Amino acid sequence: QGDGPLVFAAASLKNALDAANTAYAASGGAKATITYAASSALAKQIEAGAPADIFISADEDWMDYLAGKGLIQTTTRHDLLGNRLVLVAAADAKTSVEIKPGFALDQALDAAQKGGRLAVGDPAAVPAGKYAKAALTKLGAWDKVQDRLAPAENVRAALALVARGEAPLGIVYATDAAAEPGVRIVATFPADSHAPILYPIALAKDSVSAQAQAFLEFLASPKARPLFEAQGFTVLSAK
Amino acid sequence: MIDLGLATLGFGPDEVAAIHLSLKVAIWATLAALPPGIAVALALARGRFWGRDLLNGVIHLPLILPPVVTGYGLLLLMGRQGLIGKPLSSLGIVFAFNWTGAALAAGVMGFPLMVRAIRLSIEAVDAKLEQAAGTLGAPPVWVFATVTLPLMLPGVLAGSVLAFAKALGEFGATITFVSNIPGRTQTLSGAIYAYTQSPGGDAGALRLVAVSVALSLAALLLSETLARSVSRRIGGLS
Amino acid sequence: MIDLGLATLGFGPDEVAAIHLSLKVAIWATLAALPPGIAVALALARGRFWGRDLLNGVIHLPLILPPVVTGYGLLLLMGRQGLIGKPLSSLGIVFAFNWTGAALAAGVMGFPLMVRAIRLSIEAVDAKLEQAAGTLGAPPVWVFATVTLPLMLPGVLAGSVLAFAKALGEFGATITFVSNIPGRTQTLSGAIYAYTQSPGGDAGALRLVAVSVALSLAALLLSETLARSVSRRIGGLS
Amino acid sequence: MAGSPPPPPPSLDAPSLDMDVALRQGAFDLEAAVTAGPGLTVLFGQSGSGKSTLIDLVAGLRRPDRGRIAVGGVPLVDTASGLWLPPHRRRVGYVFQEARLLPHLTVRQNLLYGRWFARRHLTVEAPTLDSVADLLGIAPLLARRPAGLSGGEKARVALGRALLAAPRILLMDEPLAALDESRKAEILPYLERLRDQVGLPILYVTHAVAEVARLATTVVMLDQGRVRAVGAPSSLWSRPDLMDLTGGAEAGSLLDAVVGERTGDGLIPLDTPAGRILVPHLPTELAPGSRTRLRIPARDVLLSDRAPQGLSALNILPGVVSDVRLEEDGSRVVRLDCVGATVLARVTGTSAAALAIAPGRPLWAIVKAVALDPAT
Amino acid sequence: MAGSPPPPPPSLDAPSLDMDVALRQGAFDLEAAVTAGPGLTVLFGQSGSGKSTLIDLVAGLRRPDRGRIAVGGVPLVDTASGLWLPPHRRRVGYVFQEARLLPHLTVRQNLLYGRWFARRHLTVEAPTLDSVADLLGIAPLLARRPAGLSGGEKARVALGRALLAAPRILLMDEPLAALDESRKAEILPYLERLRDQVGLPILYVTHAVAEVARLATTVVMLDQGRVRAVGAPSSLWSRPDLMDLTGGAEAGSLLDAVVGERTGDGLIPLDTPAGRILVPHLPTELAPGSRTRLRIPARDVLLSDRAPQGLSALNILPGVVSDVRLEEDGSRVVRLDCVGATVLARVTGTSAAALAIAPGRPLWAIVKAVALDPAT
Ligand SMILES: Nc1ncnc2c1ncn2[C@@H]1O[C@H](COP(=O)(O)OP(=O)(O)OP(=O)(O)O)[C@@H](O)[C@H]1O
Ligand SMILES: Nc1ncnc2c1ncn2[C@@H]1O[C@H](COP(=O)(O)OP(=O)(O)OP(=O)(O)O)[C@@H](O)[C@H]1O
Ligand code: MOO
Ligand SMILES: [Mg+2]
Ligand SMILES: [Mg+2]
Repeated sequence: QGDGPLVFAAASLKNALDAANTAYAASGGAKATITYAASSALAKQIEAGAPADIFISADEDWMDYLAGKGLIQTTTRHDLLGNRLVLVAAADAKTSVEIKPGFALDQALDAAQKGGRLAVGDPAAVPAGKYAKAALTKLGAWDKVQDRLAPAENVRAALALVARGEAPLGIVYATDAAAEPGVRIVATFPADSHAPILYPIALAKDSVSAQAQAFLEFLASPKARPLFEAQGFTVLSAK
Repeated sequence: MIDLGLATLGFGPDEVAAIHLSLKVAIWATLAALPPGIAVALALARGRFWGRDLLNGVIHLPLILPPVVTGYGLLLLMGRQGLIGKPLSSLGIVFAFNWTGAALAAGVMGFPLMVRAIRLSIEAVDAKLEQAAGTLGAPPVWVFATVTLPLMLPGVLAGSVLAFAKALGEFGATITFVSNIPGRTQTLSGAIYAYTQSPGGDAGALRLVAVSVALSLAALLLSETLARSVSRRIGGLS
Repeated sequence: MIDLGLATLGFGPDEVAAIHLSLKVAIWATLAALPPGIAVALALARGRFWGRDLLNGVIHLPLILPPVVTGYGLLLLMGRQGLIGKPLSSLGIVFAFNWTGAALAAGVMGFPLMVRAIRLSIEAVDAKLEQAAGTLGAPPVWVFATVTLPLMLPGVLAGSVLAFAKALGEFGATITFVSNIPGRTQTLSGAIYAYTQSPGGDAGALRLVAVSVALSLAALLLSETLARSVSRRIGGLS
Repeated sequence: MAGSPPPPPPSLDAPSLDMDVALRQGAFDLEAAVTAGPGLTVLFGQSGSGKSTLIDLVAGLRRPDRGRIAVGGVPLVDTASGLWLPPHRRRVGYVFQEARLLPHLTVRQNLLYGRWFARRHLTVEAPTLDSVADLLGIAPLLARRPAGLSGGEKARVALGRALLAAPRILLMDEPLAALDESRKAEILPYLERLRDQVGLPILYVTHAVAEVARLATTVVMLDQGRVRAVGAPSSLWSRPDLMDLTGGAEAGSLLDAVVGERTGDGLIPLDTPAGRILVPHLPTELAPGSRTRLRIPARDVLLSDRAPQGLSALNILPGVVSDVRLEEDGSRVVRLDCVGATVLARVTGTSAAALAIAPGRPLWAIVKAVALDPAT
Repeated sequence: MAGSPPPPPPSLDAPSLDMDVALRQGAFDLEAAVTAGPGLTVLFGQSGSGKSTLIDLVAGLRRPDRGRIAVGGVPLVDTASGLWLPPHRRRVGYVFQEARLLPHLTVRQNLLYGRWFARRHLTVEAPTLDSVADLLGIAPLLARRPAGLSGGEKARVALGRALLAAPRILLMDEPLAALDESRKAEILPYLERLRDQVGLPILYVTHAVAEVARLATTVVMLDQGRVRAVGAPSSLWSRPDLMDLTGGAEAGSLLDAVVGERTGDGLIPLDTPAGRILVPHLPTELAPGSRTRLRIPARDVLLSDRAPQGLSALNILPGVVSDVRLEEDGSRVVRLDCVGATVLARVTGTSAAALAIAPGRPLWAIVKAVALDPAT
């Protein structure tokens, strides 16, 4: 794949990064090779010596994990993108919920479907699930729904549960909700209800590609910004 | 379900639940897959019908496809709004977010393995023996039950072990179909997966892996013992 | 690798690469697993040695464990820094983040399926025929090659098909072991997975699923045809 | 059917087997019309002549390309009308050429396998497990499994299994080939009883002329898939044109006989068309008045030009030479008409010359009494 | 070994088979010491007496619990020293009781299977594929696979396969049981030639007395896993204590004979201890001067109190009664000493009384020439 950099990126970035990569190539850069997988898998692979030049994680934890092992160039680390957490329902559902402290999410679930469940990324494993848990806890709704979760392997699976009507409501990223015609955004979580949703980026310690730094800079450049925004991301580090 | 006394071994309540659930799911998945598994194996081994190759292809799908895709497929077919799931759920049979769904997913994933093993055994049964039983007045169903089935037992055992092991290991399709609800649909594999996804979860994962391996080994040993006693009989040293 | 002319069918270059790679990986995984698969099946079916049950348990591990765990296991063992991977890589044999690693992962995942099928067939071979060949002067290795092997062909075929299909479908262990690097380690399943992870990727996933199914069906049909010609011979209608 | 003239029904009863079939398998082409009365019909012919194939057709294990088969008036298959009775509804007791025992069942279970389906057809005379096991000498094997049995033991279990299934017809493919003489001697009377008293029609394959002589009501001679001849053994074994099948060295005559009352010195007279013949013993089942058959091998008959004196042979039959045939080996097969029945004698060229044997010459046939034992 | 007295070596040559083994399988207990010279050794005994087991031991397909086996001086197994030659290095040609053909190979490939390993041992006289296929009548089957063959066809292919493997010893377990008479008549002379000209030691299981008479150099009588008797057939078949095994009805005498020059009228004289006996033909392989054996069934012998006249029988042997035994059925088996050799005759009670048969009485035994044909 040419001499472009090898990028390890969280799977949820696929659409946006593919677009950015194409633009980068069009602007004369050596096209990057981008590997999408779960942040956890990518981090462990880098630990095991994967020849990645750039790592983009879906949360801070796995970046911290590698930083702790000295496997990234900490000076290059910065938060590239931000995301929002939203509550979604099936596109044809009439549910309406207002997110505010103490809101009765359990009743909303029951109203939509008796005993219905809340689809989320697995709070024990998936970043989106962790954010959802934090937000619901902050808003005082966690206790009401923690027994009524449908923890999925990843955000996309949670989204599918909602789109297929298995779960009446779900908590996913704004970016995922925007691209799925089967769901409708019911409400957006206040930004202060959870830790900022960040996608940190950094060069790997053993990065060899001369193009890595250039690609990293391109992603943070204004040229890439609209491509990310088109997918619903908040661009945090545009210079 | 029997209490394995795991709580006293330092396993958390969710872990204990996951272990019990895994056993329940694996046993039911295996048992439930057995009758259709035998029927399909029989059809593939002996039948000469239109659509045989299609059937063969379809049952291999769970093997060919990434488990996540199979999980989506189950969601589409057997989910609350699914083609088959909808009528079934009006009958009160609900797979969604239920251990039965986990068993279904595990059964489907193990199905091609089970069918192959059984089919191989059926093909090794000497049709001349079945003919002999027929001339003695036994109608085909009886011949099947008293001759074919006992003689294909090695394959049935092997297929069951494969399906059981696969049911313990399966998680991609399960988590996609019925999610990973602790105490309800979270099997051992789901719990292990959750551990592997959080930094520092390795020790927990390893502990559960050990349980999973122990369960499978027990099943393996049991099946080997059964198979040996069967073959000793047929082999002659009466 | 032959050019399937896929680019003209509207597949992107990474997709074409994934399809080619999947075929390469699946074929190599199957071929490479065959000799050890036959050896292990033979040992399990016929051998009476210490550690037989242990061996049996170990080869079933990839089935029992969540694929991710198997992938981690491979990473630990066969990775660049791994117990076995390190000495091997100093010999120039590198699995990590290489298509060979994908083949290794696929081979390992398919191994229990292959061994079971072959073992079942070996157990169905009539030892009296091997004895007869022995009295005609054929030493054991020759008897194996000219009697046992041909007679267990159905199992070898079935095992190969299972391993091939599994290799096409495997992704959990592969992605964990060698990641999902387009053009390098990204197989069809990895590409499908990546699609399912991106909003709006369903259409792309579906397209690749179709390719995957088509490839497996072709392999299935081929194996069925071979098996039929084998059994027709033995069955008599010469 | 072409090539096989319809044989005369060998009995006055309704035929118990009536088949007219054609089947092609590989290069082998079977085209046979067989009508056999009740009693035991031997299929006789060289290896590969189609005997097992024919039996398989009756059992329903092979399908004819065309033709029909009926047993005791019940049609089993008729390709013209598309009739096909599956094997398990034909009630045949099939003793296969290879034993085909069920390997996962004990000998007892093998023997009783057909019993459940036969339960509605069991009569008081139906053989029991114990009686069959005793007859066949397999009582000590009942708890064993087939894999460890000797060849002859397997053959006996297979035989017992068929007998216990209360069949409507017995199909036996060389059932005694693996057995020793003493075992055969025990089983043969039992088969005769099945044939005569139980009236079970039996289709029986054998290469042993002794079994033909002892058992056959009718013989069907098969030759390369075609029926060469059908008839009572006594008529076929005296036909010179069939000697390639009946076996030159084995040539002999078969005489129908009626059993008489035992005489004072313990001999039993048999009334044959050729005269009264005394034999020392008979199977116990043969009561006075019953019909049996004697086989007299041509080589066991002495010819004399005078009524002999002081000889241990008791049976001396006067007759007239009707035919002399020169054999390849130089010996002569002499056909002697003894009051309507035919007795064959084989003599050397030297003897033929010394006795001036020629058609029309009156001679005495001397047969040792014991040579006539129908048990042979 | 207990229960089996060591038999005298039946020939002056070094024994070609020397075994002394014990083996227990299930309830069956084999304990046998057999020393057999070159030539053909028949294992004779009832079903289940251990014949196949014994052959398996020689082939190396079963292991004795203890004992040793040597063929032609080469030890094959010796449990005392731990010696064990695996089957493929024993160079046996084994014709199994069931054919055991390799189902995935054609008939030709089956026949040639052992050829590669035999290549170093092939002599110019070694049979070729073509010669064996012709002998056995399986040439038209060469391209077929075993599954479609008839029972007798399978048996013949199995026989051919063993013959083509250039074995050092032939082990044949009822090789002709499934064959018709004419086929047997073609194969028997071939086996004789192997025995006499090629000098191949043969261990041969059969239930057919005719095959024993024709082929056996030595007979080993097995009875429930023990050797009851060993010896030349002529001696065993005249021993009254063995009649339960040799078969009452089949009792007869076996005479050793030397072939003489064909006489003018085409008869061949055989010189036996009992006198000169004329037979019409012999297997072509038997040249003047060669040794053979005649079997005279007791029931084929007539006794006369005077030298007979005008009879077709050519062979009249004078003798003296040495023993009369009353059989269960009332007949008498008369032992006649004819110049040192023994001839058995079976006569009815009536005849015995009429001829006043008692030890010491001189009588004439009348045997039809053709009854002496060694081919029977
Ligand atoms: N594995 C076994 N377990 C128990 N008994 C056995 C086993 N194998 C053989 N036998 C017994 O040993 C005896 C001898 O068997 P073998 O096959 O040698 O008999 P055989 O003389 O060849 O008889 P046949 O003439 O019927 O073939 C039989 O009674 C048989 O049942
Ligand atoms: N499936 C087949 N394909 C081709 N030829 C076959 C098939 N089955 C049987 N035959 C041939 O048909 C002929 C008749 O076979 P069959 O078994 O009826 O013979 P048989 O008279 O029973 O002989 P035997 O006395 O040797 O058992 C044989 O020559 C055999 O080779
Ligand atoms: O088919 Mo998997 O990758 O073992 O869950
Ligand atoms: Mg046959
Ligand atoms: Mg035997």
